[in-house]
Amino acid sequence: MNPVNYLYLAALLFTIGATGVLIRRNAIVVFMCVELMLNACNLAFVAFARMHGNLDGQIIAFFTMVVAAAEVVVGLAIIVSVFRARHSASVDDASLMKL
Amino acid sequence: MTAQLAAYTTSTGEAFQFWVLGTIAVIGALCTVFMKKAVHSALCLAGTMIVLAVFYLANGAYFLGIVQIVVYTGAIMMLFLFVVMLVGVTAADSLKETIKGQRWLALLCGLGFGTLLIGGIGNASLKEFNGLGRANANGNVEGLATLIFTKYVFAFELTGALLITATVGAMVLTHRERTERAKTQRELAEQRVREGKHVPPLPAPGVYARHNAVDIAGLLPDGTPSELTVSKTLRDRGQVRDVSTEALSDLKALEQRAEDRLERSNSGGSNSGEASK
Amino acid sequence: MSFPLLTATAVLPALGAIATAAVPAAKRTAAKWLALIVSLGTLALAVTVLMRFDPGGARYQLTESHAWIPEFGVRYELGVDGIAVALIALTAVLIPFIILAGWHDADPLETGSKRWRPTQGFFALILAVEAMVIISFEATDVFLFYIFFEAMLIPMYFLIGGFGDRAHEHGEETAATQRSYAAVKFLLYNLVGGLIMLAAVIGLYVVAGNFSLTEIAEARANGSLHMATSTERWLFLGFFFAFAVKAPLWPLHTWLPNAMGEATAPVAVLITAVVDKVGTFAMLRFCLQLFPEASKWATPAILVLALISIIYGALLAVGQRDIKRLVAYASISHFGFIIMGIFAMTSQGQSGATLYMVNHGISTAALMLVAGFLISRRGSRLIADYGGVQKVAPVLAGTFLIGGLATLSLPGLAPFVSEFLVLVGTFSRYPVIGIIATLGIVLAALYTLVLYQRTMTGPVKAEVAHMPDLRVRELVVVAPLVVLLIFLGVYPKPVTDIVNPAVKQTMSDVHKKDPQPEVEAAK
Amino acid sequence: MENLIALLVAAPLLGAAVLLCGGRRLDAVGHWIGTAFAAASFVLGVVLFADMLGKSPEHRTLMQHLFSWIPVEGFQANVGFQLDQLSMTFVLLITGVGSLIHVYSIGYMEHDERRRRFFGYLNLFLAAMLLLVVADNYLLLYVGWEGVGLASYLLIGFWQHKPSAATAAKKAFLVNRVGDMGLSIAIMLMFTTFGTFAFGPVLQSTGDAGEGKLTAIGLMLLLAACGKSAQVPLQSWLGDAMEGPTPVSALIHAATMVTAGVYLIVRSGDIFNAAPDAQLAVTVVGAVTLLFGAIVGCAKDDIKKALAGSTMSQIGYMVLAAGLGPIGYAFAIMHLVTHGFFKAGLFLGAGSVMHGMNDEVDMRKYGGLRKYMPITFVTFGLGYLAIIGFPGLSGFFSKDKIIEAAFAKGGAEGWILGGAALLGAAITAFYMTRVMLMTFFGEKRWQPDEHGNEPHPHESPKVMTIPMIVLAVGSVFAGAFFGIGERFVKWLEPVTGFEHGHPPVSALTVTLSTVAVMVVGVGFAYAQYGRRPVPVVAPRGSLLTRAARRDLLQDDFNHVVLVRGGEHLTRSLVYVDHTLVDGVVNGTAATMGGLSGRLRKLQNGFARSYAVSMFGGAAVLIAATLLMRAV
Repeated sequence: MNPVNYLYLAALLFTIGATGVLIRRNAIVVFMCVELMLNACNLAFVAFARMHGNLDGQIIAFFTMVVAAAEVVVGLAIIVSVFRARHSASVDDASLMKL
Repeated sequence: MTAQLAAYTTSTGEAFQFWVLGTIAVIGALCTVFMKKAVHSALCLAGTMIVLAVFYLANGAYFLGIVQIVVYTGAIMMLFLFVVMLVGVTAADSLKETIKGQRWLALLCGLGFGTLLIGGIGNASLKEFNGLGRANANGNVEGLATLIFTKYVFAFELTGALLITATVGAMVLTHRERTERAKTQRELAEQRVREGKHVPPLPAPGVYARHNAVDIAGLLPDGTPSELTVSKTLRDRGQVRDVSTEALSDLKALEQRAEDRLERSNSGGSNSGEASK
Repeated sequence: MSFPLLTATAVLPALGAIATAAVPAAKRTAAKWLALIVSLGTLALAVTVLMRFDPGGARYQLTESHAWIPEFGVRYELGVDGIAVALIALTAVLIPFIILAGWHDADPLETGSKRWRPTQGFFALILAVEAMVIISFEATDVFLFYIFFEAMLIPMYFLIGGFGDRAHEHGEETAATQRSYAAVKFLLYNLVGGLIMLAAVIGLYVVAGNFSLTEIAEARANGSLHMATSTERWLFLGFFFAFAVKAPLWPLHTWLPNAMGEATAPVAVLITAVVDKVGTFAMLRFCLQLFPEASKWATPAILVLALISIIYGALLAVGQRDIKRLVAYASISHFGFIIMGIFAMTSQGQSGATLYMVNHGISTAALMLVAGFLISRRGSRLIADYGGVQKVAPVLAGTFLIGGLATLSLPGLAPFVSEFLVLVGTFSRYPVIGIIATLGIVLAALYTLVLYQRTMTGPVKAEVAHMPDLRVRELVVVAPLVVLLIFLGVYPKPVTDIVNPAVKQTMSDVHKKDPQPEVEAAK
Repeated sequence: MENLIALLVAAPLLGAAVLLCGGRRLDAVGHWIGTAFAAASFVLGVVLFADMLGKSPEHRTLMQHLFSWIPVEGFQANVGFQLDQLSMTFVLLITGVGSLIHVYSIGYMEHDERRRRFFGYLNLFLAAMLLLVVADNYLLLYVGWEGVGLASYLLIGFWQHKPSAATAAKKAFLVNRVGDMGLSIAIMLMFTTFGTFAFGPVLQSTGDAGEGKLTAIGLMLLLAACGKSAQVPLQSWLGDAMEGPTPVSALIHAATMVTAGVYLIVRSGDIFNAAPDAQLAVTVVGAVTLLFGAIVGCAKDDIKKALAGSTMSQIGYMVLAAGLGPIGYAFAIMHLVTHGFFKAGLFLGAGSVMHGMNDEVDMRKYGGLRKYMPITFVTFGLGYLAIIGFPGLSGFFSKDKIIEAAFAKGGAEGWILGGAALLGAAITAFYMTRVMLMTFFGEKRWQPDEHGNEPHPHESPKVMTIPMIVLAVGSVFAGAFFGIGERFVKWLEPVTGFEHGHPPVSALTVTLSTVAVMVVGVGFAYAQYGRRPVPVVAPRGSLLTRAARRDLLQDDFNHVVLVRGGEHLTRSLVYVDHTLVDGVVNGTAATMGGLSGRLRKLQNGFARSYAVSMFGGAAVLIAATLLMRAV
């Protein structure tokens, strides 16, 4: 097997995650899909690290994880406070930008 | 020679592992997207992440593999579950699309994007895999540490700041300052009286002694179920068990039985009467 | 490195604007005095520029040059020629009068009005405009010029949209609607022009490789920078369009009557006497210098448009019922003269056009400011609401008449000199256009005298019967302008001496010579 | 000596400045200040005249260069003065008659609260008029030219609370502006032809220029003269200008300003001499106007308007003479001067009559006034005799020479022009006799007005009668003084040149026929107005009379074609500007608005929709990148 397959898998997972973001209305699930996309990227980075034979890819993946963790914390906090204010976790309900 | 080979192909074991676990990962991802309940999605995602952790290990990223399990599957996914519990089940869980054409556009874009991405990877000349043999020579963790504390030290420091900020941010966002005294039971009761609705406590669920479960709506005198008697979460989840028809048929059966019994006694009586006659 | 005089002239009002805006709301009067003092300081600096400028010296003097955005060859380059000096002086002279005339224009309204009028803001914005106009006159870097040419729109937008006349004949609601309409129209017209110019500026950079007016003009002159004919024409049109909107040239003029009608009289003066001059000035400085061949190519069309402006503006002025709009249309007519003079490509035409810019500034200021004083007394801009003012307020009527006579170019007052020069300059090359343009002087007499007759003469209307005559502050504004009008009408030599060398340069830029008189040509 | 010329102009200018800026505190003495400055100017004029007489005729021209006015590359305009015999004549006429009228005005305007301002304007007029005649180039002349227009505007509209006065003032200025347009085009033509517009260089190099150019210049100068001197077709303002106070009519609209056109033509004589077509046009305009004005003068019942018609007609004579070339220039100016005396006298007389008649101007409400105001009657009568050309009085000498010169033009032209001039003389006699008879003879016809105030005709105060007497003396003797021995012709000859005309009939015949037609005219008038009572209400009259009352319908033509047409034009242009020019822009804006209204629907506010577009955009980007790499 060629390690390139990891990249294909990463692409597939990324696309699935992106589609999920578009389809789901529950903000928490949308968030999970975003996490899925991030993970797919991480897989790609790790595969690239292997390809290039150095650890920079892994470092990037590591940083991605850190940032993702921070993002999740803040994002979930936002979801919670939005839920408290509007009693809904649907992304469609937050459509005040609509004219 | 072997190193060279390792660059192009992997061991059969790894190939086997890839195909099996890869399938699981894709299924997990699909389930994440298409599972109706957020809890299920979360669990599927956790599964996918564990699979990814294994792949990291297989790719020589030992540190990341462990971190993936500890941080992602362990911490982050648990956070998700907590929030899911906090928020509860809402109508947003429904997979029914409300925006016209959104689903088809999304699928079309997804399909196109995926095709392009995969096509792009296929087109790229990604033949040479150097392998991490040399990079991991001093141990993966040490290698990473060297990089983090030298080349990426600024980024690393920045992530520290980022995390602190995120923590503080999360606290600020979720913390709710009580600006007024909480209402006492008495005040709440008085408010209810003033507003003139539901002066008594909400009606209890359950019908008769046989069905006092919380997910069974109480019946109004005409036999229709009253939504008020069931908690909102259950209602949103659609987990209200409507027992109105069942209850009516039960009632009928009960009456029938009673009649039967009476009749039996009657008939028994008559029988006996007859018999006695 | 000598003292950066030009920078100082522009920076002083800019700093003054900030300082004025920072004065606390309670000290309204202090802000006014501060603005006045700053504008007088700027005038002093402008006079210094005038003194230091040597008409016989180099083309651009008092130059300053610093790298600004080296990646794109953008430099902070300042320098003045005679034309710029004259216009800087005009600006610096007019602003104190504008401030003084608008002394009470931004005072808070009586209680009960919903309109909010930040007094400090009004004066700060005027100073900001002054700073930007002055630096536009000074910039010899195309990019630098462009930035301030456009940035001027921001304070002007707020001045037009934010501060209308105290009273309005259609009530406050309508006034606010019309004001914001006028402000938006002003902004949109000028923005469109500016964006097209931006495209041309970028195009110029692509062709020439830098933004320096002096370098490009020199390269053009000695042939080291070749431009394809079509390229040059497109770039010229891009620049000219923006300037024609600002000037304004028919048919791009319709924003001016709205803006001048809705703004207070001092702001209207600021628009037409100061800001619009940047447009005509830029035609002279940028269009002719950078694109001499294209300028000559476009001359017939531009002259026809200018001619239409002259006649059309005058005819429309005759048909107006609103004093300020009338003055606005008269200005359109006068801008037609200025543009005609520039593109007649004769020494007389261009000297006349430059002189016209200065004189028109002064004469319109005199007429418009007096009109503003009149309007503030009665609370209406409609000509029909007045009558017999002469009897009640003779000094006001007298100064109004002098302003009007200047507008119709009465000999002895400054605009006559410039108008005649423009006409002679045009006539000597394009006799037919010159003769038709002469019709403009008859029409000018018509609209001015009709305005004067309807407002000032006849039986005294009841509403104006108790109108007070000019107050001391108003007299201080008008009297110097009248004196200037008469002085420059009798002795324009100080201005022409400064302007002539610059015009000579411009004429040589476009490789044009004055037509010879027939008698000498025969010899 | 030269430096006095500037003072000549400066004195009244200073007076005007003092009076107009001085404010109310000068109200009490304003009229004396104004008169003093006018008189000072006259004294200066006399001093200069005396000096001039002391020199030989060829060296009498004084030049003064003051400063460079408009120095521009290739265009040099100077402020400089030129005082020669022609200018000198005008200077004396202007300052002399002007000073007299200042004196007269002291009495006439006594009860006007704005008298100071009136004198300021009069001073301004004197300054502008003097500038006009002493300028040494056409551009400076133009300054004076418009300056007198301004003064005339201010003075016609002096009683501007009367709408009719304000309208008349505006009309005068506008019609004059049309003429001014001619002058400015003429100056531009001179500039392109000669490269200069100073009198000296232009007039000396007429030989080098083409005749076409010179004809064009001449016609433009004629247009200018028509405007200022109220010649057909720009005569319409003069009648209305009588709205101004009577001293103004006397000074500006009879004696001085309206003759500026004649000055211009005579001054530019060299140009006209070289352009016979332009000359012919001048004579035609003069002949037409002299008849036109005379006919109008016959029909007017307003004493001032009748005199205005007469002024038009008399200036027609001067223009006619000026168009005849060197045989006529001197006579044009001579008639101008004598006319200045008698017409000013007539106007002052009319003013005196009005003064005594509560400002009534309708002659049908006069009658028999000779008993009430004898001095006015006598002075007016002498002026009357002068204007109709009664032998021995000044009009006789000047007008007769013009008629003679017209015949001397030769050929059919000469007969036509001479005939017209002769006919004009007859009509002049008719209408002036009419004025005389209606005003001073017959029965009194005035009645109390609607307020019950009956006029009490009385003689005017001395301050008014003395100027009238002086002018009357001038009207009687000036002609004889100038005419006998060709004194005036010799005086002007160095400037204007002179040729003796040779009329096809003898001079005596012309003179006799002039006297004869004059007698006929007087006879007709006597038959109509002297032998039977004059009706108080004007009879309907013949078609010609009615047309003449309305200035031969010229005003109606102007009204319909220019005023109405202009109003329609401006109104439709306002409409066009609003709907078409603005409409195109607003239409573009509306289209953009509609378009963005459609596009706005895409912004539905759902984050997921936006995410789709982002995602789609990303896909497109990848596609583009791949494509670029593939290419």
